[in-house]
Amino acid sequence: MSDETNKGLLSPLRRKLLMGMAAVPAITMLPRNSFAQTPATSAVNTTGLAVTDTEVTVGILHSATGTMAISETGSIEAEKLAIEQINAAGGVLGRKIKFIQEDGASDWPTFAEKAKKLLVNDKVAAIMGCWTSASRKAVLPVVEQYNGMLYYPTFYEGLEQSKNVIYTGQEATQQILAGLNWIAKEKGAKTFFFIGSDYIWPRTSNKIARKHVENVLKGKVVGEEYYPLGNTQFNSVINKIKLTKPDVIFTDVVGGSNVAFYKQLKAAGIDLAKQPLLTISVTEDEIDGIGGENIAGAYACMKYFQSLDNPNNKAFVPAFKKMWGEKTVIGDVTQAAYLGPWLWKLTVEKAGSFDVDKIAAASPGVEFKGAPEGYVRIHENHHLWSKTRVGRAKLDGQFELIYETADLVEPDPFPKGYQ
Amino acid sequence: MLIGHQPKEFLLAVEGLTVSFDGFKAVNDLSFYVDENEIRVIIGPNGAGKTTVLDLICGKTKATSGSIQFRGKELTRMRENEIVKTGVGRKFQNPSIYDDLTVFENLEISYPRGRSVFGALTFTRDAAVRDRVHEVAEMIFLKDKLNMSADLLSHGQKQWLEIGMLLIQDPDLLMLDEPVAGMSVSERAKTAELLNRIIKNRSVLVIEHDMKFVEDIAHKVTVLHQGQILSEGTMEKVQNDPKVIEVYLGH
Amino acid sequence: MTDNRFVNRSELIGILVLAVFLVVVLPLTLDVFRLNLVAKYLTYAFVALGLVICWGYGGILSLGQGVFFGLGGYCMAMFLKLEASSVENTKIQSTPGIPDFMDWNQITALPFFWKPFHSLTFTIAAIILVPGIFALIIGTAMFKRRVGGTYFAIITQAVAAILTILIVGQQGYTGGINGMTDLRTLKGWDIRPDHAKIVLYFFEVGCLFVCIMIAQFVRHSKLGRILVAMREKEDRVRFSGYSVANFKIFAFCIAAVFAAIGGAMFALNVGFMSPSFVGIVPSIEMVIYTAVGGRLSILGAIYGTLLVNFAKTSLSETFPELWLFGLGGLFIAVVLAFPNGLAGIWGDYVQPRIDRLIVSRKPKPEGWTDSSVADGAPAE
Amino acid sequence: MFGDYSLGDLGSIFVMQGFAGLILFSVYVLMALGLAIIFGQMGVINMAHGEFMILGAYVTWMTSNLFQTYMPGLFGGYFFLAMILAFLASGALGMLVEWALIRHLYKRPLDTLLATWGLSLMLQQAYRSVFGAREVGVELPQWMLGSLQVTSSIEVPINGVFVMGLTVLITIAVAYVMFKSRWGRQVRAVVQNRIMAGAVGINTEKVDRYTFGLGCGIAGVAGSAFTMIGSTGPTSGQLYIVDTFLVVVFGGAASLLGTIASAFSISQTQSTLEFFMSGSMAKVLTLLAVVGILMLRPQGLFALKVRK
Repeated sequence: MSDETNKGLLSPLRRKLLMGMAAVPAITMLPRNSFAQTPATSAVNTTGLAVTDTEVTVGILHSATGTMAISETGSIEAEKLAIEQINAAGGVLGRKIKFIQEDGASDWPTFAEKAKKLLVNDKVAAIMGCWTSASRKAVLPVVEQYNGMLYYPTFYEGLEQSKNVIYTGQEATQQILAGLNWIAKEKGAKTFFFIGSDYIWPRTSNKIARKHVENVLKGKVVGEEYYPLGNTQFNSVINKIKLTKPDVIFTDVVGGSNVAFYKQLKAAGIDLAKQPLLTISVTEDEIDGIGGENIAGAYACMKYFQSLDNPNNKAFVPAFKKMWGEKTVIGDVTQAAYLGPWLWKLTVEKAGSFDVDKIAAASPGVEFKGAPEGYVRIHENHHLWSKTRVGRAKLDGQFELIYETADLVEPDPFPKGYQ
Repeated sequence: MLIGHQPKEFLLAVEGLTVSFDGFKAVNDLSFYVDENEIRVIIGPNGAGKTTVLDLICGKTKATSGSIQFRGKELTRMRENEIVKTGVGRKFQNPSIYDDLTVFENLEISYPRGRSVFGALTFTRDAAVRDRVHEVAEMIFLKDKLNMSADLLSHGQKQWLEIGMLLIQDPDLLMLDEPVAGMSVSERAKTAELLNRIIKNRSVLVIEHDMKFVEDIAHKVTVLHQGQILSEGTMEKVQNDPKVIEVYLGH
Repeated sequence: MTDNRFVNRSELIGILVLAVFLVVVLPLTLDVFRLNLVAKYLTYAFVALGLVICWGYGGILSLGQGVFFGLGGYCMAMFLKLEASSVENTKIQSTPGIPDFMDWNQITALPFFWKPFHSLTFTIAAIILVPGIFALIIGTAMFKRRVGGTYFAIITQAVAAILTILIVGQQGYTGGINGMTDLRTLKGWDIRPDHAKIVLYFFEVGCLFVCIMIAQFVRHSKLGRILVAMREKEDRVRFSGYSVANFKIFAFCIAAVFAAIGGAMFALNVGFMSPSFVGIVPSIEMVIYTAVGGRLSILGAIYGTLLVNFAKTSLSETFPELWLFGLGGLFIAVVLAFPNGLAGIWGDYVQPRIDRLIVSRKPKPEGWTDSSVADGAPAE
Repeated sequence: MFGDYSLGDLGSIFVMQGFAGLILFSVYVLMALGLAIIFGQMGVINMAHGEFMILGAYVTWMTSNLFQTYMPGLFGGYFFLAMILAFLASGALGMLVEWALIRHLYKRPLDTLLATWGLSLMLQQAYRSVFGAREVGVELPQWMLGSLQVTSSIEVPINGVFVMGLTVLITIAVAYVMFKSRWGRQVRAVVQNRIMAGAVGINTEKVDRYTFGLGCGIAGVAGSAFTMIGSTGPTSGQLYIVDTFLVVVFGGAASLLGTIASAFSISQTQSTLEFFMSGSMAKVLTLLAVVGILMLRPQGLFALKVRK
């Protein structure tokens, strides 16, 4: 899959280096004045963005209200943390980041409207935002028309690539394929049952998974079911699972439906310790609602778990909890959202400019060594190189890392053979 | 029971009419006939089924069985508005007028033209309409109140307005449910005068409790009791019927 | 008692003031972004206008106006999406020339019911006819059987729920929950740049005034009075020889068609369409616009829509948490204290004072009428 | 569809599928009972019904936390206390709402719909402010988890059995209260003739308030039961409202028996359809069938024919 690997990265020397880097966000850096030369605003901002000699404005655009607020709160928190850490470390090109937060209210047109407001009225240099595919699809034409820069955190279905978007989450193949390979090998799985919420991301993901199961793993998909968003009755599909006895249940059920699904699964006597279940939609955030006892034993395929044992993450998790409370949990998307402001900062510094065109051009190749998930790099297609990891859910709501790909997986938003 | 039998000579022929509400027969195998230009009064104790009979004729309630023929047309299978178009008009027990509209508009709405949706859209208030409204308003003593909002009328005036709304339809059969209930003595006298004027050239079916009033206007009286006819005939005959005396007048 | 078929004097003034406000004041004071927002709000005003006739006058509360808004919007969006999905634009897909979401869902040929939407004429006809006929079917089934009031409200709500699930579920044909995004051109004319937004705004305002005039005509015709009469004493109307059901069906259909025009305007002005306007929540929100403006006032509905939406935008910008409290409180306050909304407050408190002022200043009302329309219009 | 399965498999599937339908049926009945009382008996359209349910769910969640922290030994039994508390909390809120809002609107049923919708928005935001936007998970006592092994291939989830038992109990209790108790007679008297009921000495205001409170309280118990199978979040209640109203209307608004029959037919239809097609389409077809039948028979399954 990934021809280009980064073996050098894993050398002990580099590891030590990384450890040093990881401390950066957590430790307050030198006062701003110590940055001797702050480049002139006219030089770094030629397109009239909201950049002054001391400040640069970015937008945060998520749902603070409505049904999606549940999921997007974590992203807002992560982005604010990243901005605070960047400011504490001296800002971007000597300028403090100021953010304007807008509420997409779980309503796609509102997202488009607010994105337009941020770009046209507030002239923000970048937008950290969106969560669902639908909100991104609504915002995409706006950022393209007004030439903005969007950092989008969620793992998503792929089939998209834009000059104006950096996708800090995984596209579908990055998330799914390695996990399927692992479970097929580890559990000898041949038959799969797919259950998803009824919208584009689960359908596309399952389509890719099906092709992979049938063509690569030479297995069989014995069932594929979709339920409306918010559905809370899964007894029928659970009966079908019992009937077809698949080797693996593969799920991409989202939101509140998850709670009902896992509770009913458990109540129906399906023991996840014996019946392998691989989910690509449950992070630590969702387990908070599902309850660890209902999902313990399930495998999740992500790129980040809160329990990851690396120096970056060991600095990140306490910083996050310090800012947002001891009880908060950090899921995959929250971590990806945290990458947004950092990647933008690094790109601006690489380009030496806030201009969107220059950032878009400079993005490929930008590395972030302080990422809680490890090391990430932006690909030419504006997605991230990142690892795929499989974790097993524990009773306490955390995941135990079971498997990770040896190398970074190349993002492939338009996967050949999977369309 | 002779369903389909058409006694041409009658304006209204009710035969074998039955309606039951959850097993309770409010009207039970009722038959009666009304002639052209006849004034028929229906009396009976409370719960005898008087109002239900009117409801059945005008289509407000659907009959369980039986037939109602008006000029040879079967009414039980028609919708209310079609029944109105064949020439049956009905006044309700409580004055049923449109409080939010003026007296003029109340009468205008009842004017028998532009009753379809597009007819109503293209309806114009021409001289014929105006003249007819003024004519009827004069008859019901409301000529000087045409532009008044109807909710400002007194109870008696509301009753007259509703009668006026029926008159403007010019029905062949006029059904009145307690037209003088709740009226003052002077209003009652005026109403009787009004009724005597408007019953010319049409048949009238009246429900009334006021015996004095009944005696004044009735050609023929039908006494209902428990959904069935107890007695029928002239006021005199009915009043002397021992069955009637027992259940009704005797009280 | 005037016999004017469209407007009386005070209504004429009201309409002129609204026209000046929408055509002169707003375009001169707002930037294109805000003007485009107003255009979006005004698309709901079409729905509110329909609800005045259907709910305010006819007493039929539909909680499914989003269905018609959506049908109109989707018809328009289908046309625009087809134009945006030229082979040239979609060459990256495995099947070029079909909308992107179809390609994502392994559909390899344009479904038959999409094909007519290549034609703008057909699309315009469909925007009016599809919702109109749908409303006719629902209306006939319900009103002929005397289903009304709360039952009708609940059933329309269920219809909205069904259509939403259907649109979301059949994403290969409808774009699913994402809706139809990235609409670009209308007959080759780019609808996205600022100048296009301004043109579309004026076009929409023009359509709105056509609808206002139709509503005025209906209201001042005998049909308008029958609707009022029906709301009060349905049986009396029936026994005056009218088919109450037909009048209700008419009111419901006209509300549906207005809503559909609004939906089509939405697709044009906002550049996409999604199932989030079809469901129950938007449908009820549209009812509240009408209630705030005054369910009996044609112009009130438009001001109500603008006001609630301005409040929504500004409140949710500054205090997102307060917004739902505000909206909820507004519902309750309007229902409990001001059942006739802004128009009721205007009519009860403001109008009488203005009248008194005018009367005391100008003793001769005859001479006043003509000049004041010219003088009294707010100058820019 | 059936070709791949053995006959024995099929048999047990039909049993389990029937059981899945029964659980759905219980859910519908629990949701609809409170609404049937409020809508059927009082004519009030309570769009905030779902939010009253969710209040019950939150109360259950708080109770379980309380037990976990202070009385872990008694955790197994917390659920019973939680249900009582849920009933009281939702009922009390219901009575407050009746006093502040509903009683002014008895003559305008459509306006109760709008006002209670406004109320539901405010409650949702209140939950979000108090409990946070995320869903909360209610931990169940151990004895409620798992399933009963009936035969080698038929398993019955325990919490499902519990929900069904609860449904039966609540239904019997409601039927008793409405049809056998003195208070139930008063409620029915007020429904049939408010003025007369007042004249014969029934305190109609009090009856209204308690009826509304009872309906909301049952919603609270339903919410409490839902924590066993569903999720608890600020907007979870909204998901149920359309289904619930359809159940009540389909059953014939004034009839408790109708509500039960309608819940049964809707749930069995949906769960049967779900076996043959995707969940989305099953839902669409079920709702379409209900709406279609309502168009043909607007009075619902069970309705009294009376002179209006």
